[in-house]
Amino acid sequence: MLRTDEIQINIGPQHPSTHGVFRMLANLDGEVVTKVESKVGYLHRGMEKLAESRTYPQFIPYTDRLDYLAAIAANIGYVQTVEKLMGVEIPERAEYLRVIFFELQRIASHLIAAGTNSSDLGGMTPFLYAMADRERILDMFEMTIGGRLTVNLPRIGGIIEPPEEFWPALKKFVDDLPGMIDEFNGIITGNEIFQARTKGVGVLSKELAEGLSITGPVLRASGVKWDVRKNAPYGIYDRFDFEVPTGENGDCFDRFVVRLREMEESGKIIRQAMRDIPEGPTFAKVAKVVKPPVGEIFHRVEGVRGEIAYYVVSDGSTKPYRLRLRGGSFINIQMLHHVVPGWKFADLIAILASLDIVLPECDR
Amino acid sequence: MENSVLLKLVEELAQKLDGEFEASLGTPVLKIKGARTTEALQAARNFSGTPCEFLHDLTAVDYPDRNEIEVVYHLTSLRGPQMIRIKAVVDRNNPVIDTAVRIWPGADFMERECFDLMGVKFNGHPDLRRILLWDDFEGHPLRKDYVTPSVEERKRLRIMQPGE
Amino acid sequence: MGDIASGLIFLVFALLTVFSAYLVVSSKNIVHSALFLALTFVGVAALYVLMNADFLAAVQLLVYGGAVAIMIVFGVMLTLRSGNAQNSNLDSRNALAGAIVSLLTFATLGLVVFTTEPWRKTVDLSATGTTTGDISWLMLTKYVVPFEVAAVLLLVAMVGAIILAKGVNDSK
Amino acid sequence: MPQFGSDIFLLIANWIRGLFGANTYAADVVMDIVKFIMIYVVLVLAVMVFVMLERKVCAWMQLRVGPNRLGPRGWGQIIGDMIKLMGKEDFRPDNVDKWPWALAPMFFLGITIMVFAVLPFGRGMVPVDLDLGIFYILAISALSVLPVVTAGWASNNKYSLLGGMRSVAQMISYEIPLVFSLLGVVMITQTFKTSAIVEAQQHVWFVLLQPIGFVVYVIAAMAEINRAPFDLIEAESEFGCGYFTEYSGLRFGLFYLAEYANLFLISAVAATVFLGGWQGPFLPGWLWFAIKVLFMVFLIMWFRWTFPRFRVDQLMHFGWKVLLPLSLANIVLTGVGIYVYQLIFPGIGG
Repeated sequence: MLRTDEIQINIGPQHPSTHGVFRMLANLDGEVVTKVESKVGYLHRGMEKLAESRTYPQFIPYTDRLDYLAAIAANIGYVQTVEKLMGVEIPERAEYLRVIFFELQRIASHLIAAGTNSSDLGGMTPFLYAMADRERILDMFEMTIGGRLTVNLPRIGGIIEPPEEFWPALKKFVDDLPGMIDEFNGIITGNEIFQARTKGVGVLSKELAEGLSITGPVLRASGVKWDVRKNAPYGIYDRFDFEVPTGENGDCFDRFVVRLREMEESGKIIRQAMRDIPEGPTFAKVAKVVKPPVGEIFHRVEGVRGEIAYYVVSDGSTKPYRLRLRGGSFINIQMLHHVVPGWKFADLIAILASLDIVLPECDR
Repeated sequence: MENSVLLKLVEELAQKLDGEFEASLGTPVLKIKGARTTEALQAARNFSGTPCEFLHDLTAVDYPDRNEIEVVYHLTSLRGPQMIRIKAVVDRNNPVIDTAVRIWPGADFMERECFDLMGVKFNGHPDLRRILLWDDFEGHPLRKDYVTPSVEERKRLRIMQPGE
Repeated sequence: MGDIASGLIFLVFALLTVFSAYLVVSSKNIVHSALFLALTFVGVAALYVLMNADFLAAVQLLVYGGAVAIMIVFGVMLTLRSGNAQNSNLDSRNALAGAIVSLLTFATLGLVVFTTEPWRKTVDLSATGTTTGDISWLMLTKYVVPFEVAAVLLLVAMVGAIILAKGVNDSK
Repeated sequence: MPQFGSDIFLLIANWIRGLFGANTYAADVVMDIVKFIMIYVVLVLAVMVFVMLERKVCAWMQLRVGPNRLGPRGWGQIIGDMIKLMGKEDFRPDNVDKWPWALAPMFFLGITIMVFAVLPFGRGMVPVDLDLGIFYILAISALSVLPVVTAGWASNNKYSLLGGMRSVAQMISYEIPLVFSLLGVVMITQTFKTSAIVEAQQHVWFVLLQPIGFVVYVIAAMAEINRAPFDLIEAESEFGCGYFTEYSGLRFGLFYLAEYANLFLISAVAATVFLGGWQGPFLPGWLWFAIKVLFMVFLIMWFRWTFPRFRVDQLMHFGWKVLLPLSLANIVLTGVGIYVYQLIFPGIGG
């Protein structure tokens, strides 16, 4: 066997396929990755520290900036945490609206995930398709609150009521959604090259996924049927009928397919929510100054990239004593160290793409 | 109800490890000495009937008035909705605790973050370095007595020192 | 006028070939040597064209320019330790011996060429009217045995190369 | 008889030759220069159109509008792109190997341009009608690996080096099926001469006689010029820009030009060898040629904007285990076919 030298190559922090300022230090033996070390923290803003000097409502906009592709997921997670700590019940309509917006955001984010997954593998066109489809969701957000990316919809005690024209747009979108997913299945999922690039690549076993505390679609792709919405419901998720899609092999292809199927399920949830949504107010009566009692709360929601959990320690003042954010990306990244060695350099990109991390959420 | 079983299990565990037990908003909370962490985690992982085998979150809270740092473990399960919170109390001046990496490889990053921001040292961690902040950062920002540098100071910090 | 022009072109390519051949041995950077070697091959191909050996020229480009030179360049580039490319060509202390060997080789070749009668042998077989046709005709009739022997030899060499690269133990 | 309109370029050529009267040598020299300039002009114009076409085709595939600001329907963008490339700073990083780095793009383009000399652009419009036409194309394009690997190495950048390494593996591997795929046509026509191959397709295009050869050729040629889905050499999601990561300004422009010139080249060879070259009814030959080239260019762009990228080992497997056996089988089939044909129609062919 010919002996060869390894080269160490820096991928990022500015690199087309790291989706932000993520840096990997990969050792390559020819094309084979022998070791990879991920370096995060380029986008660390000290959110947890910032929270300690902000009042509870003031922190809501910060959660937008946590995961810029799924702002509402982090928003809703946060306001639900504070509400649970304060013991506030919000009106039915607000709960339904939260579910609708949460699932819309999930679809929007998974569209980006699917698109960038494809573009990282060299297929640019599906990415643009995804963007065009996502545009419709962003338009709906814009109708409601004016923002598109960092939307900041929910408040402690309720959510903004969307305008009249939101509902026909939503209905049309949900009706078109299966068509969009079919289109995706046609252009990417069914593509021979895409399958060759992703099937059997970067297999994350069930045991390893559990040991690594991985959550979200990545966990489900490894065959664990676990979804907080289903198994430990929060809000009104126990009222909806939906499937938890899981993969079998835990490879990149499964991770991709699980996301596509989650979009379908989200569409189902939205349809049910649209059917059942009652009329009424969307805000509960909450004191102007939010002052939760002394105590601690750990609340998790099924975020887009993994479970988003907030651990809030309150000392009875208007500001949290300690606020801990647990995002999916930061913990899911650890998978790279365990899975990537032995795969080709191009597979590293494929695995990273299938992991679908968002750096602000990772670095916080 | 499953939750009552869990509460009882945690209460028993608390007695075994001379820890305190309480239920905060329905979540069983176990407060123990830092030295007994590994035992507690292993026991919680192997609760019969309601094992909490999934390390959901690992963080720390600083209590300067008590001169304590609490390392907080949130354990959940992928089989059911159970969740427990284990708080390991360590001395604030010398926060040392055993690592959980041997039980959950996924504790790696969370412990590094905890070390980085709170200054808790994890015994036996394979690679305990700063993760979010840069290597020669001084102090641990999430501690309550950390003084945020002034804008001028931060500007100075931003300039790369020669040899970096 | 045409003779002058072709003479000039010959001169240009001959000089290019000789000069780049000189640089192959004199360059301090071994990668540059390898690149000049590629240039030498191309120059030789151009000389073949001027001798109306167009098929040979194309083969020279395809085999030497397109394959051999690249293998050499590639091998040199990749086996080179980074950082010392500027001074990587070993300064041989055996320049004299090298010169003698080269001269002897040159003399031998010259002897062979000039003692073969007639030394400018032209094939007048012209079964097809083109050089390619002639060569293929000769290869598949008169020289079919050497042709096949060469093919077998290349096959053996290829198998050997694969075994060398893969390692004997691995293949078992 | 040459008709006005269909053979306008031949008329011009004859007119130029006529200016020199009996002095055929001077006429030859002048005509060679004119041909060279014409190749260059056609090439640059074609590349400009292709660049624009690529942007338009990709926009069309991706439900976008594409460039639409400069000039009518955005076609002024052609000029804008060029001015932008020329106006950029020619930035040379420290620690590059200066001469190889600087010369690589020029050689890359030069090699590509050389190949155009043997392409029949229309009836009687072969700049140099070599006996060895096809073989010459293959021989010269074999050289184009060298500038790529030189550029990759001389840039002194790991991304570039990895790109260069891949280029060698890829281009050499796919050259073999590329050569063999053209061999079927050569066997049928019994000549390497491009003009003769076009003449032979007067009644039936070789794409019908050599469907396997055509498919293998298109795939191998796309790999040979590093177009997606075989653009591993410059896989931007992996290596930034591969071997030309460190180039900017006009040097980058040369690579860019060469890349599209290569696209033109493989489309032109495909049109010549498989699609009947300039043969076609009603329209002048050079126009037919242009249409066929554009069709091939469009086809290849279509592939680029719909397929993801291969992985390096899959690429190798595909080349060696699928394309090579296919092209070899094609040669055997062609041989058998010719033999059977001669049994049925004795006396035809040689």
